[in-house]
Amino acid sequence: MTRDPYSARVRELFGAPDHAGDLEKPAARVQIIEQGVRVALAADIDGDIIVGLRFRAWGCPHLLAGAEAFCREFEGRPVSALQAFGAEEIMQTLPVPREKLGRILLLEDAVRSLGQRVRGSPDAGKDTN
Amino acid sequence: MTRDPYSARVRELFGAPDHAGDLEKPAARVQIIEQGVRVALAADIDGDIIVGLRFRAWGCPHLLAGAEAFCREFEGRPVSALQAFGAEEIMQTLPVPREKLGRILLLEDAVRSLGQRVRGSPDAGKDTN
Amino acid sequence: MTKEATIVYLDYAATTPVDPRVVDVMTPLFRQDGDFGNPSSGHIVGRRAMEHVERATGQLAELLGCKESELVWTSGATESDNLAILGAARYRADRGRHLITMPTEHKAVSDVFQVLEKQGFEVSWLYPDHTGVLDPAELEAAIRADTQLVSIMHVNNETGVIQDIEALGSICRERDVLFHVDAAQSVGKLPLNLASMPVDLLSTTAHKVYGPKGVGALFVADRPGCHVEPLTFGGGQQNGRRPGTLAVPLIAGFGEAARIARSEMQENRAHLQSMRDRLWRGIRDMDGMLRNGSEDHSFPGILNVSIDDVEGESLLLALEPLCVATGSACNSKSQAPSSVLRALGRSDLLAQSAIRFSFGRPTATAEVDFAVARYREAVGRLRDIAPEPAP
Amino acid sequence: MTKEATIVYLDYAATTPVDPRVVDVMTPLFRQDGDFGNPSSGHIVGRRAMEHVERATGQLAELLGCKESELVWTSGATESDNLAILGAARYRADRGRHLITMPTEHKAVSDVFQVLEKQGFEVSWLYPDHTGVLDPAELEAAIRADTQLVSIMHVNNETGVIQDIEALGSICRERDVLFHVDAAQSVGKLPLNLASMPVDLLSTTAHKVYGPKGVGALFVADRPGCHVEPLTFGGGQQNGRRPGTLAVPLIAGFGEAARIARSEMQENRAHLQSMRDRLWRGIRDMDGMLRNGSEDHSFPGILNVSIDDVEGESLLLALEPLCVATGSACNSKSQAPSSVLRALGRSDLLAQSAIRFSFGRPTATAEVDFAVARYREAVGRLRDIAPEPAP
Ligand SMILES: Cc1ncc(COP(=O)(O)O)c(C=O)c1O
Ligand SMILES: Cc1ncc(COP(=O)(O)O)c(C=O)c1O
Repeated sequence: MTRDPYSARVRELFGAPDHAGDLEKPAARVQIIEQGVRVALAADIDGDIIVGLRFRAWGCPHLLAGAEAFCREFEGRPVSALQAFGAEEIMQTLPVPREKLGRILLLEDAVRSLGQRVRGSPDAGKDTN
Repeated sequence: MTRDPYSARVRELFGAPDHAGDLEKPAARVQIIEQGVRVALAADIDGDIIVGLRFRAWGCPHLLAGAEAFCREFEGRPVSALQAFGAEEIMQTLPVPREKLGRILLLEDAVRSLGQRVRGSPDAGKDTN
Repeated sequence: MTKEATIVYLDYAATTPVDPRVVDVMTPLFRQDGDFGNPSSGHIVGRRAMEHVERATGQLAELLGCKESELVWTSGATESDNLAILGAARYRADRGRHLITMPTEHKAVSDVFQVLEKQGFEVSWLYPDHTGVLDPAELEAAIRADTQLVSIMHVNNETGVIQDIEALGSICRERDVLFHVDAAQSVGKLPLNLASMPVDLLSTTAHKVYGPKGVGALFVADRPGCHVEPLTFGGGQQNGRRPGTLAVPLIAGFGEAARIARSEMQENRAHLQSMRDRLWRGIRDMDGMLRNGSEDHSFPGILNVSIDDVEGESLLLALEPLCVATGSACNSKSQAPSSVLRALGRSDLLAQSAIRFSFGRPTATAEVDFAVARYREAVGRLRDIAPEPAP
Repeated sequence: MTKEATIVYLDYAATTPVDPRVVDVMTPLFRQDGDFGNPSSGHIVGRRAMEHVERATGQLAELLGCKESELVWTSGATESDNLAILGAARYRADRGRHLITMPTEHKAVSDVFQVLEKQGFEVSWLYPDHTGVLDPAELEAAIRADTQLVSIMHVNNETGVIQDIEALGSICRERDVLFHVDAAQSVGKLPLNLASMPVDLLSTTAHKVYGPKGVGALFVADRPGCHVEPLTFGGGQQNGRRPGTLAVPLIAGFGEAARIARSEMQENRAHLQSMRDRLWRGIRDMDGMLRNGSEDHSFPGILNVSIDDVEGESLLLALEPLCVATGSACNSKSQAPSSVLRALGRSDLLAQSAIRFSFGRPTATAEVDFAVARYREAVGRLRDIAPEPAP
């Protein structure tokens, strides 16, 4: 019943964004901007494994926490796992209030786009703006 | 600024109505009834002097206090003084709120009527009801 | 002996002192080192304040047997009554403009209907029988196709008469008419379970049940068609139903008062009943004594009596330092005879001599005995002073 | 170290803790052995309660420089604003239906005007200049023959900007238009002398000036044509202008808060000013820093700043455990950019990054220094995390 809009998990992720920052020479990098909100992701790859993830973000606490959560979870997993990333899971596990779905979908876009980049897919459309 | 509707004087008169009651053989007696309110006065005379006064009353505290005030004040005074009795003085000295003027006028009527009775005036009209 | 020591207060229907446990809940919420925040603030101090509001909402909902979302915090029963009646009448005005109430309602209800009458609504005023009780058949007969709202109080504040809310409400529900109940005198004193009762709107206030003055609530049933237009507009608090910074300490106090009332209801009722019965036994034999209102359908915390040939205002003064009421608690300044007692068929004179004794948790046997003695003495003294009545 | 020890509260414009001296006045009035009575009761317990109300009325009248009979007790500024605006507009509706206000008003004012617009009134919304100040010439130009009411606040709750009440009111008075002032943020903080000011209606509330939540007042000038229709109806309290049992402890508390505010106003103002200036000195050099609202016409208890390229919601969270506000105190739940800052010409982004610091009597230098450090750090951290902006 508490009115705190931030769960303990969101507070923890927001308060310790260990994966905020850059990689020296990322295998792939994407940046998405929509309605002022900005997300950038970068990945290091070793073979088929994601060995490093970093994010940068400008937006509400849920977006920043979501990006940090993504980085923590996907380091050490295979590149193919990126395709499975879904906004819905973030919405539920942080959790994120429904009215912020749009911002988490932006993160989803960025992750998908990163996945395509990592595999050198030529149709990574949204990566340059 | 206090909202107590009764002054200390009204409270004292109401609380110690020493003159409430009857005289054994009064020289004069009047009773007035109007809209349910009732006042009766009785007087003993010695020559030209009022030697005893008693009242009976049914009505609000200001009426009872006014009747007691009248009796206290006029015992020992000459009969002629009765003609000088006026509601206005009672209204101001107790004091009595304006909206109760009607009841004090009833007392005035009774006193005037008593005065006429004491002097045996034949035109004491209001004495029998 | 100090002045205070002699005062005997038997006017708990007018207002109650705040229970010490309620004061203990409220006091820290005022202070800088307590949860003094504005519940609208998003930060930690605001959120902590909101938690007190939420706890209190739960406590009141439990007492009333309703959902938390069905409660709107107000400043008292007067505001709740106004919000319910003006709000529902205006909301449903385009469906119909006929309303029903009784002349024995509190002025916070009857004055509102009088205002609505001037604004083009038509009001049917139903009279009770001589015991103060409304026959449900009267209500049934009065409802028309264009009737939108019926407002009938639970416990009458002057006489303690209890209306059959269950029966009256069922009639309203069958005919799709909203039913409002002013329960200022009954909440926390008589059991209520709004989840299973045919009531749409119910008004209450804290200061009649050992909570603070300045806070009340309105129950608005979560049913289609049951809605009230707000009286005031602003910062969006309470979903706009009643804006303004939530008065956290008062709301928390009302919550605690509700909790206490619920857990001690049965013993409190038994206590009130024994106090009232003791008083009635002490004076019922007096010449010209009349009890106002039904004995069978009455709340045990109130006893209202009239007596022949005694003037009311003088009686009240002669009773001091016994503190009791004539007429309604809320308009005892006025000298006009009580419209409630007039509706029961009492003459002006008898209505004017009426004294309402009302009892509370702190009422002691010795206080009741004092009241009996004082009442007998005062009546005797005033009768002694009075002249013979006209033949 | 407890959790509490680290909280720094700089949100006194949202609400204040109750002054301990005020708590001391209120507490006995709850209790059975204190003056807990209903001021409507004629007996001694009721009369004693009424004496507290009368004392408080005197205290507030002295603070405002008005007559006691010109004050109506309410539940807070939201109710006072509604009573003033709805009440005056309805009372004078047959003379004309044109009203004037500003989009920078508190929602307890602006929402009411929006409701009136839907009810057939015409409202002119006057915009301030980019510092938030209204040019009296704008008001002069907007008044028409059918204008009945102008409502302009004294101190803005978001920016602290002070309007020239004297000048604006004079224009209204010349044209026989009622002038309402929402003074929720200024009463007890800036001097007011209503006897000599051209103000007809003035709203205030206790909880912004170290009094309790749940009580406010409306000043209604004793002048011909200045009258408000009541919002609620009932037991006749306050001459029917605002019925309901008077909340004696709250009213007495507001009275005491008024007394304290009056006697300590000058030193409090100096303290607020020094706290605000210290904070501003600590952050003014930051990249992209903007102060919202006039520096010359501003209440010293509020500092509102925006900063380039920082997201407001994240900033607020990063500032914890510093308790400050974004947007208005009363709708900080909402994510929409402040309409007050939009009216000053700020972009959505800048408006959204706005932080309102507000100071109080208890504010200490160390708290301000903490706020400076925390703000700089939070902004720095969020900027570090952000990607390069789009080219
Ligand atoms: C039946 C009833 N309704 C309404 C009210 C008004 O309540 P409040 O004083 O909380 O406005 C009262 C008490 O005065 C009451 O007894
Ligand atoms: C300028 C202004 N007006 C009105 C209000 C509403 O006051 P209250 O919370 O007493 O209803 C506030 C505070 O929230 C305010 O700052």
